[in-house]
Amino acid sequence: MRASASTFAQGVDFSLYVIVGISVFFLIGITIVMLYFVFRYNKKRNPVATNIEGSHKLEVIWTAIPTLLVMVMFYFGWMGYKPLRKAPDGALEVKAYGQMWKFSFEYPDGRITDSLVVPLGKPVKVNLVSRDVLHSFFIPAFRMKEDMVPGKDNFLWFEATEKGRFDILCAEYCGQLHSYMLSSVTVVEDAQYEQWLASTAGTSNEHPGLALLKQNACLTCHSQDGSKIIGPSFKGVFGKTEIVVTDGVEREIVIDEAYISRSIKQPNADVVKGYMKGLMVSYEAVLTDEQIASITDYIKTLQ
Amino acid sequence: MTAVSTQLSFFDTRKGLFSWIFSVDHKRIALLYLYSLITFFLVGVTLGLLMRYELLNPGKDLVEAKTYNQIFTLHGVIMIFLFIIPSIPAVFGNFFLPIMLGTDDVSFPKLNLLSWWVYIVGALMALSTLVFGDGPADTGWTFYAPYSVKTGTNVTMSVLAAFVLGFSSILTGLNFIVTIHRLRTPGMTFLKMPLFAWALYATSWIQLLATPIIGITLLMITAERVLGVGLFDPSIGGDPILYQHLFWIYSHPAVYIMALPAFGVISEMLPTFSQRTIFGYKAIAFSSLAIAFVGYFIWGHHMFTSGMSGTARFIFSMLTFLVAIPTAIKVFNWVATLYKGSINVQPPLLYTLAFIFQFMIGGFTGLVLGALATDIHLHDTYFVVGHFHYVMFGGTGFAFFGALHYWYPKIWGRMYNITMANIAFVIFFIGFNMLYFPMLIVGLMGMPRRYYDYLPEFHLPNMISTYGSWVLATGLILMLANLAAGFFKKGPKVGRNPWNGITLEWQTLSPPPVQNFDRMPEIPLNGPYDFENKPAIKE
Amino acid sequence: MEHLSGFVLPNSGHNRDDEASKMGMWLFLFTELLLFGGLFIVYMVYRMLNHEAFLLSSFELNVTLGTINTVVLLVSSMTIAMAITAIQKGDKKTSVRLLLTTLGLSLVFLVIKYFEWSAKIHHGLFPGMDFYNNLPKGEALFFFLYFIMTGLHALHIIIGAVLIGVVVHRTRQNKVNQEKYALTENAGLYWHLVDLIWIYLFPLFYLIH
Amino acid sequence: MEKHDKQSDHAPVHISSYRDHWSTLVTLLLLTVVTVVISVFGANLAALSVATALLIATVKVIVVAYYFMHLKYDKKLYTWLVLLVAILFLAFTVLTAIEYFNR
Ligand code: HEA
Ligand code: HEA
Ligand code: HEC
Ligand code: CUA
Ligand SMILES: [Cu+2]
Repeated sequence: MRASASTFAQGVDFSLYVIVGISVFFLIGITIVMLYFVFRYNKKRNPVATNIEGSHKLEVIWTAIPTLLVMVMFYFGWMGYKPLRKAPDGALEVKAYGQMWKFSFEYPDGRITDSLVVPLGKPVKVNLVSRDVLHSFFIPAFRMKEDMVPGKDNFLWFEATEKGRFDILCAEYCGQLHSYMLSSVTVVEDAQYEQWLASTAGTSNEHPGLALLKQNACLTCHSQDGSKIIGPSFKGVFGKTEIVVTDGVEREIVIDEAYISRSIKQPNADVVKGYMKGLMVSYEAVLTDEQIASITDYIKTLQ
Repeated sequence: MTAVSTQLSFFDTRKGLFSWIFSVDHKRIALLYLYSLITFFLVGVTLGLLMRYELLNPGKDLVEAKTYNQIFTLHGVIMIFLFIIPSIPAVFGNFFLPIMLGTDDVSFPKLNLLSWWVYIVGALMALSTLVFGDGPADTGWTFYAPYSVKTGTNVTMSVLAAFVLGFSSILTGLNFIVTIHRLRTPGMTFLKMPLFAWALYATSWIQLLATPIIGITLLMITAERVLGVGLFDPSIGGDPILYQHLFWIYSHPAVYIMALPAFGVISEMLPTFSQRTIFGYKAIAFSSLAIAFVGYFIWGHHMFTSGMSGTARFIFSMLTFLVAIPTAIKVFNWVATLYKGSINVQPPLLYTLAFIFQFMIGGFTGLVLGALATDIHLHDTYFVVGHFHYVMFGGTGFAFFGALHYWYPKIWGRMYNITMANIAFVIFFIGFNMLYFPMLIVGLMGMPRRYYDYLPEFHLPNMISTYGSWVLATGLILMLANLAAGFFKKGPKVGRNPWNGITLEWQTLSPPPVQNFDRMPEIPLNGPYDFENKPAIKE
Repeated sequence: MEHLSGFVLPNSGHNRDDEASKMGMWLFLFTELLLFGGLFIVYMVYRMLNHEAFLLSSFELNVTLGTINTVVLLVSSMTIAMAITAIQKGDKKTSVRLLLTTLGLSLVFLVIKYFEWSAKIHHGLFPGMDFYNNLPKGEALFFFLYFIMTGLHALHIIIGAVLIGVVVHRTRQNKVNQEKYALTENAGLYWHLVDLIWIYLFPLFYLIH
Repeated sequence: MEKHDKQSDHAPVHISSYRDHWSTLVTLLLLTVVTVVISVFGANLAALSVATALLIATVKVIVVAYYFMHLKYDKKLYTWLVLLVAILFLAFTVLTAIEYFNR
């Protein structure tokens, strides 16, 4: 098992040990008894069988004991789980977005990151938002998981107890690159966290359009070097003549600003021939017109 | 007695393909099912081996991500809807239920034939996605909305195939219930029925009362794809979680459609190879009904992380633990049946013992998943994959092969090579555990399922697992080759009762004649497993 | 079938067994009930989540036509029940007449339904139409459910009507008669089921007010 | 070959009279009128209306099943089975409702 690095890990692991403990006891016990019977009452040793119809006493015993034991298991399962659903007031709130196939995080101050940085020993509440299909936000080291459901606000919270970098995995199947939908959470000392908060994001001198493409996970589907991932590559796409399918009818278009803007706002209106409809979701609510212009600007440079 | 040897077996009365595919004889239909099932099973298994090969190392070994996703979906759909749900009822239920009840056919023989045809149509629809449209669905066998509505692959056809297969399942269930109510031989009360019949009775009720719900749910997915708007779409006020509820309202009871017939088979083989009555007949019979009943109310345990309300999580988790109790009763009674028996260790018994062992592992991992705290961590990881292969393959799959070894001489009138069967079993057993046990470990480590590629720390268990799949395949090929011999009329002929069994099928000829019996079947005095008053069986 | 050994099994799946066919029919009805049951669950959940919208949309439906259709179905249920009484008494002529009345009423139901549907479609309320796509949250769901549920119900009416047609034919051929009327009974059971479902559909869609 | 005719393996068949059918229909129509009246004119019963509507519908269904569908005169087995199915469906709805009520 992985490191246990949150306050829940203990409760979860403990209920695991209880259930597995009882289970292994019965598994081994029953198996040994079974094999012993097969050996002891083998027809060589016991040529004549004795008919025993059953025993009420035994039936009662082996109904009662498992009933008791499963209720014990249930109890520990419930106790280990209960704290998971009650986020303490005053927890640091972060919004996590899931979209095909990238997580991104929005901090209270509006900064958007690809991976999570949290302070050690402080409760953090993560509000889960899906932009397209189901995803699941899974941190094995914290024993935490909750689905991201479009149209529904889910959350989870945790308090890290160990410093370090832990994987975040997507645990609900979400399509082609589900297994590459990874991120990480870095747990740091308070002071370091403050420092990180103070540092200004996006100090790099990349094109703002490229920053937007990265931020919005466009690059998980669109390459910049001409290779085909899920969607068409951005390389040389501007000004290209292309065949698109509109309402089931093929037509030829030349890619210009308006078309790119339309592709981003209503990706399913014109579907590039050879690609699947419905994969790309509308970014109308996510990107402003200026941002789209900036993206278009950047795409123009990829010739 | 008239000259018995002049009785033609059901194989020999009529010849030719049409005499089979349009036969209303339950025995022929059972074999039609067997052959078609094995064919689809082999396709599913091949897909399984491909997946394992892909997962041998991190990164790409064989196929692209999208292909991998389509492979596990098709693997799941085939294994669930084409193999394991029909398996024991449609093959051994069809063949032996009427014989065990002392009658000559099911209540609606034509409907029985229809259900096979519907099955074939559904199967062809499912497989047609390999050739037509935009390729097989890549959604997982659960078809969760909204991905199943958005993806460009041929989900519509796969979903409709599952819908059609549901019909076949319903027809079989309906037929069995009526048969059990109407056609028991005089003197065979419900409480003198063999336990296999009881298990099928409970199963049939699940098939009948759960399947329609998935039917309508899958139609809603189809409607959504065809019309472009739908009931599970949040933008018009819908809720994707509702889909999951409806799906699991069927699909959880469905896991007992897979498990109960296997319990029935085990309850037949144990008395035969212990040569004594079953321990706790009533407890075993009624626990089947209890499992079927409670099984309806625990579907929510598949959705503990979906954002369901806390109250619902509490209730569903508690109810989930309740199904363990009737199952526990069964296991204890089975083991007690070995006590003071006169045990004859034969291949079917080996499968029975392996079944009990593996089903326990599967069941106990089920309990781990049923507990809230642990399921939050383990949901949708390889631990779940390990769990369900243990119950479905290690449990029902082994019961299926056990049943095949058990009833084989009755069906074909010949015996396979026992030594060979034992060797194949050992390899099969080792391979199985080598393949699936590492999945439990890697799941605890946190590897999610439906992963085309994985982090390097998961490498070792995955490697062992893949090697295990090759061992398993070897065992399986040996087993099938051994069994195929009888099919090709090799192997020594057997009499009516090679295992010294007591239920009615052992009183008739092997293979049985068309009307099942060549003389009036006699039921034992006190219940179906009353070995002390076993009717004498003359050849 | 030959019985070489000269004995007959007391119970055979090939015997005529009217009780078995009735039982089979009931079991089949259970599956139908749960098929609609799935939709009723969807209805319940969405009504819970979109209470106001469902109320508003229900005013779009025509209570008068709904009520007339309810009465039509109830009467048709009676006529088919009477048809069974008639055949049990050996009165084939009356039985056929009552069956034909039932058939006629089923057509009346379908015609009324047709007008209701076309009015809705005319307003663009069918899923996928422009007007539908711009409906507020919840209302769109209501109409989706309305079309799916009444549509599936209408499909059952059609199947039931065909079945009744078969019974009429068989009765005329004397294959259904005073001794042998399981088919009439089963058609009756099926028809009543169609009625039962409508009994719930009617208040749930038309009478939310 | 002799065939076993199973039609008569239980008590003589009960034949409902035409009059019974008429009275059943009248009951059903009355109940229909009640529902419509409550829902259209009894707006102040608002909160009760779903419950009452479903209650009346259920009464109607029982009447249809009992008389038209002959449950009353058939083997008790059928009544039990119908109840079983009803309970099952009720349990599905109640469990689902619990989930959504407590969201
Ligand atoms: C044959 C099929 C089968 C059977 C019989 C079972 C049996 C059980 N299953 Fe399993 N299950 C599946 C097939 C099956 N399952 C499948 C296919 C999935 C995954 C679906 C998907 O997502 O794709 C799944 C997933 C699944 C989950 C969801 C996991 C997740 O996705 O997060 C859960 C959670 O509760 C669960 C629980 C159980 C339990 C408690 C039982 C119980 O019935 C087990 C009871 C048995 C025992 C307990 C062992 C025997 C008892 C004794 C030896 C006596 C001693 C006992 C005690 C002291 C208690 N199963
Ligand atoms: C009964 C059901 C069943 C059976 C038998 C199997 C058999 C196998 N399964 Fe399973 N599997 C499922 C049901 C089953 N599976 C389901 C439901 C899923 C979930 C899908 C989803 O996520 O949507 C799944 C998912 C699944 C995964 C997870 C995929 C993922 O999440 O990424 C993997 C990974 O390794 C796997 C592997 C295998 C292998 C290697 C085999 C075997 O192939 C092992 C090798 C076995 C043999 C070599 C035996 C060959 C047998 C014969 C030739 C028999 C002849 C037949 C008769 C005599 C009748 N399966
Ligand atoms: C889930 C994968 C995915 C993501 C994420 C995605 N796209 Fe796309 N995109 C596609 C696919 C598939 C197509 C082709 C089908 C179509 O036109 O809808 C496409 C088409 C396009 C086109 C038209 C290209 C052409 O050749 O005509 C543009 C422009 C575009 N996307 C921009 C973006 C931008 C900007 C983002 C991020 C804000 C983005 N996409 C995110 C999958 C994706
Ligand atoms: Cu996102 Cu899987
Ligand atoms: Cu389950």
